[in-house]
Order: sequence, then C-alpha cells, then structure tokens
Amino acid sequence: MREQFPILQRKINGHDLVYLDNAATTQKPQVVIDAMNDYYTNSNANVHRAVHTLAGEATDGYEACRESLKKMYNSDKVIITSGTTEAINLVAHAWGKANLSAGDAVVLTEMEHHSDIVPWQMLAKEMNIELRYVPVQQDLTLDMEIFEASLDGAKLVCVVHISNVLGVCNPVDEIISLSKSKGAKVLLDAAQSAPHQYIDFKSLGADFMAFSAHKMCGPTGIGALLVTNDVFDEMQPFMGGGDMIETVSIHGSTFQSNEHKFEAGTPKIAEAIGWNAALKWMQEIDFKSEHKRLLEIARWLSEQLRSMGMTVYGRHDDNDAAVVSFLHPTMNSEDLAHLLDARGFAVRTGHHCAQPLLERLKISGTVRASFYFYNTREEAEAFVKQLSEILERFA
Amino acid sequence: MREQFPILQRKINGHDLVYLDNAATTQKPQVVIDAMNDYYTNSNANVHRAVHTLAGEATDGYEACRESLKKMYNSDKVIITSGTTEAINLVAHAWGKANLSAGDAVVLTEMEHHSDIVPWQMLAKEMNIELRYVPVQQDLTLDMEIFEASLDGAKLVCVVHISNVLGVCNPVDEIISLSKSKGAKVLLDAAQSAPHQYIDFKSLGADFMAFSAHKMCGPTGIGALLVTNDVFDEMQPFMGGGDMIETVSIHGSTFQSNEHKFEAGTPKIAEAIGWNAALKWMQEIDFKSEHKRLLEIARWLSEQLRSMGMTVYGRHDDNDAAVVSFLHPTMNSEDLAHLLDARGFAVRTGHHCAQPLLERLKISGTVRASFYFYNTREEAEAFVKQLSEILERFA
Amino acid sequence: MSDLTLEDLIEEFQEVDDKMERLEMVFELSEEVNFLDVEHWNDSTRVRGCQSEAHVIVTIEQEKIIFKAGADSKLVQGLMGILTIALRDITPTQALELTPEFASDMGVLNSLSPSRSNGFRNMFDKVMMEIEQKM
Amino acid sequence: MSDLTLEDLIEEFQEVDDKMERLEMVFELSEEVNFLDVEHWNDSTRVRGCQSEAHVIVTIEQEKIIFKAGADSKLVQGLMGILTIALRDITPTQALELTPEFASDMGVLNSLSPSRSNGFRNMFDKVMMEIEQKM
Ligand SMILES: Cc1ncc(COP(=O)(O)O)c(C=O)c1O
Ligand SMILES: Cc1ncc(COP(=O)(O)O)c(C=O)c1O
Repeated sequence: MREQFPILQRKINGHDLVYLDNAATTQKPQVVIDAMNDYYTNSNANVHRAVHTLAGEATDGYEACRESLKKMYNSDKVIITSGTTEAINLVAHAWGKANLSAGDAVVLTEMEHHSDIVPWQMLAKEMNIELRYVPVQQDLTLDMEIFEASLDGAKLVCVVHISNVLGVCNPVDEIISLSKSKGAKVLLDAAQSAPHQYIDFKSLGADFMAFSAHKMCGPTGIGALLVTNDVFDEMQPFMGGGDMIETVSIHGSTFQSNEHKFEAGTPKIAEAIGWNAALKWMQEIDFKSEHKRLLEIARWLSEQLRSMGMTVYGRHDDNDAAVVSFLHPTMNSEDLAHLLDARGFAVRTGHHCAQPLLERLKISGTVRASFYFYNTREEAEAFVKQLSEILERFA
Repeated sequence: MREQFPILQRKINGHDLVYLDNAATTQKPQVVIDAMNDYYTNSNANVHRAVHTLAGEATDGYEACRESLKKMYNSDKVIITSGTTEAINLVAHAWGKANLSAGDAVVLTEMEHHSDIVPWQMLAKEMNIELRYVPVQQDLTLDMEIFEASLDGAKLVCVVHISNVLGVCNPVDEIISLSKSKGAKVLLDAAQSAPHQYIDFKSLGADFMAFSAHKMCGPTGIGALLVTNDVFDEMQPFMGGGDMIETVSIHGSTFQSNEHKFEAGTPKIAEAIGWNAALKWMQEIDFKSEHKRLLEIARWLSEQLRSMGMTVYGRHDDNDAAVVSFLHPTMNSEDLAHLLDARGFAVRTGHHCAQPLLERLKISGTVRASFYFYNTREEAEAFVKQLSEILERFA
Repeated sequence: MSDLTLEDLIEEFQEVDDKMERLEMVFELSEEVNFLDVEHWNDSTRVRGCQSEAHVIVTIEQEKIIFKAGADSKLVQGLMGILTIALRDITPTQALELTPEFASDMGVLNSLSPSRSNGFRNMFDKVMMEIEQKM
Repeated sequence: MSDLTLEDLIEEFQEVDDKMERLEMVFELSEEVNFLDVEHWNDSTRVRGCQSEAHVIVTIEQEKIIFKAGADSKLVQGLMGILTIALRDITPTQALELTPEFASDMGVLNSLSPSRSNGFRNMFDKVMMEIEQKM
C-alpha cells in the first residue's frame, strides 16, 4: 500500500516523513495523481453542451464522479461543491433561506467544526433564527437529553458524524430518528466519517450529507453534498451563472432541474476526475479491517501518551476514528510540533477549527495525531520514541 | 511553443487535434501539469495554522499564487475563488447585500455572460433592486448613450471586458470613468480579457475584477476576484467556515481581516500552485505581438467564412479578441461541429451562456472558433479547407 | 423509404471505421423519417433535454406504430430515422422490449457528443412512453 | 544574560545543519529575554497574527532601548531573545535601520512554520513602531 503513495518517500529535514495529519488532509495515491495528469494531458476541455471529442470526454469524466458517488453512498442526488464547507453553506442558502423563517430553531452541537457553525450563525443573524447548541459532556459525548429537548420546534439539526478533534463518533442513527420524529431535517457533516466508512445515505435517513475529497485520497477543491429527492425539490438556487440555467433573458431566468442547478459556472473538472479515481481506489480497501487496525494503533498510542504524563482527549470506542488529541502538561504544543517536524513527524496543533468544543474542554488547543490507511504501527512506535526523546531534551 | 502543450499531440478520430475552443477553456502547458504533480507528490498538506514542513510548503505555495496575482495585476486585494462565476456571486453577496438597498439600480449589458446576469437577477429579486440592461447595437457595440443615461442613481455597473461570443472589447476606460463620475462602483468581468492582456487593475480604476484560471493556461476549479482596499472594507463575509474566522464561540464569531475572510474552508491548494505556474509561464509571452498575430488570423478567417456564404458575428477591431462566431445559412451548427470533430477540429456551438446577446442578434446560437497562443495560421487554413469539404459533401 | 432492417443497419455501421462516414450514414437515414411538419411542433411533441429542437408524435393503428418526427438538426433526424427503422414492422408489444442499447451497439451513439446521445435516449424514452400509453 | 552579539548568533546558526539543534539554540535564546510578566500582558502589548500569546513592551531610556517580552511558547520567546540581542547596545536610530531579514539570513525563520515566521515579522514590526513612537 505505502508504495502507492509517492509522497511517503519524501524526506523531511533528512528524516523519513511520518504523516500523522490525516484529519486535516490525506495523501494521494499515484492513480489519483495520474488520473488528473491524464485529463490535462489528453482530454482537457470545458464540459456540457459541447460537441467535440475532448468536451465529450471531459463531460463523461465529470459526470462519472457524480455517478460513482451516487452508487457508493446510495444517494438520490449528488451536488458537486468545492468541499464540505461550501456544501454546508449551500444548505444554509439554498434550503435554509427558502424553508426557515424568523423564530425557527436550528440545532447544532458544541462538537461542530467551524464550517458547521459559522454558516448557521450568519443565517441566524440574517433571518432571526434561534441556534441551540447541544453540550458535550465530560465523557466527550453529546448530552442526548438536552439534544432531545432541543428538538422542540426545531426545523434542522446539524451534526458532525465524527469529531475531527476527538475522533468521537456520534450516535447518528439515534440522532436522525429522534429528529425525524420531531419533523426536523438532518444535515450530517461527514467530513471525517466518509473517509473511513461506507455510509448508506438512504438507509441512514439524513436529508443532507457533506464531505470533502481531499480528506479521502482525492484532490483539493472538490467535495459533495448528498441530498434526498424530497429535500432537493425544496432547494432554491444559490449561486447564479452558466450551466445552472435552462434559459436566461433580460426578463428573468429558468433553472436546470437536476444537480446542475447548484453547480454554477465551469465546474471542478480535473478534480472530479481525480476524485473518481480515488473512489475507485478506495473500493479496494477493506474498510472494516482497516478501521480496526487503525483504532488499535490509536488506543495503543493513547495509552503510551497517558503513561508519559500527557492528557489525551478521546475515548476510542469501537466506532471512533483513529484521531489522538493530546496535551503535555507544560510544554507548548506548537513548540512540540516544531520539534517533531525536525525529525519528520507531521502533526497538527491549534484549535482544529472547533473552538466551542475546546472552550467546553477548557483548553485552547491540542496536538493531534490522526491516522489513515497508509500509516503503520511502526510509525506510531517511532512517534512515541521521538516524543520521549524530545521531552527528555526539552521539557 | 506547441511542444509545451502535451495535449496538442492528441489524435482525434485519427486526425491531429486542432483545438479552437479556447474561449471555453484553454489547454495547459507541461509546467502547469508538473507543478500540480509535484505538489501532490512532494508537498501535499492542508494550509494555514500548521507547523509541519509539508503544511509550510503548501501554505507558501498557496499564498505565492495570491502574491503573483497581486503583482501581475497591481491589485490591493486578491480573493481566491473557484472561478469567475463564484467571484461575481461573491460580489453580489458580500458587497451587494451590504451596500445596496431596495430601489437601487445595477447596470448590466446585454453582452454579459450568464454568470454576470443571473447573480444580479437573483439579488434583484431578493432585495428589490432595479436592473438596467445596456443594449447592444447593430455594429455589436454597447449603446453608450443609453449607458450614460442608465447611470442615473446606479450604484454598481457590471460589464464584460471582452465578449466571449463576439470577441468585442468594450470601452472600459470610458465606462469606468463615466461610472465613477456618477458614483457607481464597477465590476469588470475579465474572464476573456485576462487571458490575453496585461491589466493594471489600479490604473484602470475598476472596483472589482473577476476571472478564471482555466481560461488562461491554469487548472480548473480556481479563479480570482481583485478588489480595491476601499471596497474590500465594505464587504461582509459570504460563506462561513474554517480559515475565514478569527474566533468562534457559541455566542458569535469574529472574522479575519484579510482576504482569508472570503475563503472559507480548505482552499484550492493544488489549483493555486498550478495557476501560479501558469502565471509564471505567461510572463514569458509577448502579449502584444501575440494579440496581433491572433487577431490577424481571426480577421483572415472571418473574411474566408464570409466569402463561403457564412454570417460572421464579430468586427475584430484592434482591441478585440480572436474569437470568430459564425453561422451557415442552412446547415445546423451542431451538425457542422460534429462533422468538424470527425476530422479533429474542436469548436463550440450553442448560446455560449449569453442568451440575451443572441436574442438581440435574433439568433439562437453560433459556431465559435476561438484562438490562443498555441494556435497557428496553418490551423486556421486547415479549418477553412475542412469546412469547404464538409459543406460540399453535406450542405 | 428504404426497406432497410435494423439488422442491416447494425451491420452496415459496424463495417465503417471513419467517423465522418458514419455521420454521413446517419445524415442519410434522415430520409427514412416520416416527417412531422414544423407547424405540428409544440410543447407536447418536444423531446426534452435535447440541445436542438426535436419533436415526435406516436400513434398506433391496427397494431402498427405510426411514428412521425422532425428536428432542426439533420443528425438528430438521422437518429429519428434509425428509430423509425427499429419500429418498422414490429408490434407495440415487441417495441416495448427494445432498449436504447441497440444504438450503442451500432456504434452510432459514441460518434455523437454526450448531449446528443442523451438526446437520443430521451427521444427513445418519450416514444416508448407514448407507445405504452396508446396501446 | 550572555554578551552574545548579533554577529556571533548569525555565525553560530549558520554552522548548524540539523533543524532540531537549531531549534534547541532558539530555545536557549529564550534566556536572553527581559521577561515581561504575565500580569502585564494585555491587548496593547499583544503581537497580533501570532498563533500563540506573544507580548512586548518597548521603552526608551537615555538613548537605550528597553525591550521586555513574554510568550507562552518557548520558541517564540527564543525569537524574542534574538530580537533582544539585535537591539542590545544600539541606539533607537540605529534600530530603525534594522530589517527582519537578519533573521532570515540566520536561517532561523526557515526552521519555523510560515505562521511562526510571520509572527516574528509582526513582532518585529510592532517593536519598530513603538521605538519610532517613543523616540
Ligand atoms: C465572459 C465570461 N464571463 C464569465 C465566464 C464564467 O467563467 P467560469 O465558468 O470559469 O466561472 C465566462 C466563461 O465561460 C466568460 O467567457
Ligand atoms: C468535521 C469537519 N467538518 C468540516 C470540515 C471542513 O472541510 P473543508 O475544509 O474541506 O471544507 C472539516 C475539515 O477540516 C472537518 O474535519
């Protein structure tokens, strides 16, 4: 597997790269790089409404990505966006504005990524909507009692499937069925879950699901919003421009009836072709056994870190992701990350775009090591060894 | 030059590719493909707020694109978007909503691309704003008398620099100075001009300028909005999410003060790196002499087409672009394009996302051949020859 | 009107490699169409999702399918000609067993742009729906 | 407090190839700082655009620059130490001729992440502005 990822050959400051920043973005296998290369080298053209061969190939390539996503996630509609963030903003604008009104409530959680908070704060301000934040408890889970209570009169529930800080997997089945029973729509932020598990969108029962290609072996600049047919019909256009219209005159315009309605302008063509190659590549992965393997690494690492005196923020239950957030009692996180980088270890520090969660945990940031398919137990062991050396020398 | 574009080696149905669809999107030189390759192979990471080496390289690469754009176009602020279309929608949402009010007028022209019409129609509907369309005259120029009259009480003028259908270059100096004298801001749609000329944004005096990388040798999925400092300060956030905030709490958020404020979520990293390589590559081009060369080809082609009985929609004045739109008196445009494709010629047909312009011209579409740096006179000659053969056999 | 059968057509198409020649064959097949005059074109006859104007009317008389069609593109009319041949001499029941795959098999669809071949599928679907309704 | 000069520092840094060792040197330079106690940290002392908390105060007494600084990161404090050495024994007028490039020349900035080295530039700019104001 590792030899399929050319970047893993990279030396950092003379040392082997140990890339543990996968929750921020993952590396790309050669097949993904090659697919985009091939597109630019052989088939580059603008898509839709064109007759010539290259345009046909580009159109087929672009739409094939949508088809793959539809099949893989069992979704009626797949809108291609520039990422999770745009997907969530699209829900706020295209669905929220048309279906919410002053006084309506939207339920969020304290575990959300900023991308699933700020769009709602902006909408709330504009439309006078009430936002309700479900608290995170000491055990790092959502307070389901408060969640249930907060559903009263709620029109929409926005919840992160797997926390990018804690790796905690939320009980989405329960969240969705409770929400549905109260008539609230559900938006699932799957940025951290789609890379790690097969999700049957239709069976799950959510109304929207957002995720990014770059966190699942695909290119930057592309993501998707899955939508059910019913809710799709409730959405009004968001951005205007080419490709999303049926007719335009100076008296007004009519719009496409399919996903193109929400894909204004020249789309992310090379990106879609790259992502499609990544999706194909991922189909060879045994998600279940990989999940188990990575989770075991995460559990082992957490234990080691704790025994070194670190505080670990995570519980690593069976469905949680292999994300290990921790803090040293005295050493500054960024100093630590700099020192780790000197030996080739890439970890992330800071608030991980989840300040409300950190505020609840009464910290301002963590050091985060996050694992993906190409990471090994040996890397985790090397990480622990390096960390001990650094602490001995610097702490 | 041609050997730098690998796709030009491509055979289409057994024939050399003659790519004349450059107004839709241009091909990419090897250096651009290589730059993105190199990024994914050696430096891929998420940007901003990160400590490790790869993240540093990715951040530097991303921001270097912005710096290049700032220098090349002499702009205070450069917001990276997914393309011209998003850039214009950004103006509508971030500036329009905060600075326009019911009854205000926005001036458009009949020559606009749908991307510079539909966002304004949507905003007009939402905010009860008046849209005024400057007509296109028989000679394919804007009616400047009506333009001037339409400025009364106008807050914003949106105008395409070079028409993607006609190649006509609008008198933007005059348009901008007239608009400024009436206190209206100006948004320039430079999607077709930025690929062909150096534009000094500050000297030109417009407030906004939008364009796409893919039409100027860069990758898909990225573009830019240039903004002056003054107008930048009048803009409110558009999409919410990571990277665009300063702080987030459940009580509210504060935003970045620089361009990041409008770049929510993981940005278009590989795309920025590819575009930067394209910008560098373009700096080796003698724009003036290339413009002259291409315009001569366009003039020659127009003449040939007219002598073959075609109607040509274009005038090819000194500042116009090498875009040749035409119609055969009886033969269906798409049939013609199919037949041309059988011999390797890529042209575009249809409404070119400019239906109001076509309505004014009383046609529903054209066949469009558009030229770029790598096109040659020989290709134009081969095109004419092929066209004659097709007409003889099929018309 | 020729007495070409669908089998003849498929064979003929498969023999030709040159795309231009294939397109020429499609052009010629526009002759096979029972032409629907422009004055009968309206919203109910329109094939949606076609880039050009394409119109069809289907009626059934004594177990025979009467298919009339017209388009502003000769290529599209050629596709209509292919469908005309496919529907010739078969019963409505037999027609409903057709799938648009025969056109892919002929290699005619991949000589066309994705939007044109989508257009063909849309036309095919509309015609089948009308046959079903009018049976 | 050592009697290191900026020249000594630049030379020392350039001799070291290993990034970890360079960082160690920066860590050690945190000792050079005239420490600004946390209780004096406030909005006016804060260096903006720094990921960690970084605070500086500059005063001028008899043509000498008094530079006090503190940060929650030892690396940042090391950068403050470098600036302390750079400002040692020069007049405010001489100080204003400094550019942050000396830190690049030392190779210290490229051992740091872009946001940290931006942080250094911001700190440098703030200190220079205060010197100018207080001259
Ligand atoms: C004049 C003009 N404006 C806007 C656009 C839209 O650009 P994009 O599709 O890259 O957003 C185009 C490209 O088709 C154009 O030619
Ligand atoms: C849980 C979660 N939601 C949303 C996002 C935003 O994704 P993107 O930056 O790709 O738009 C991320 C990634 O940082 C994430 O981890």
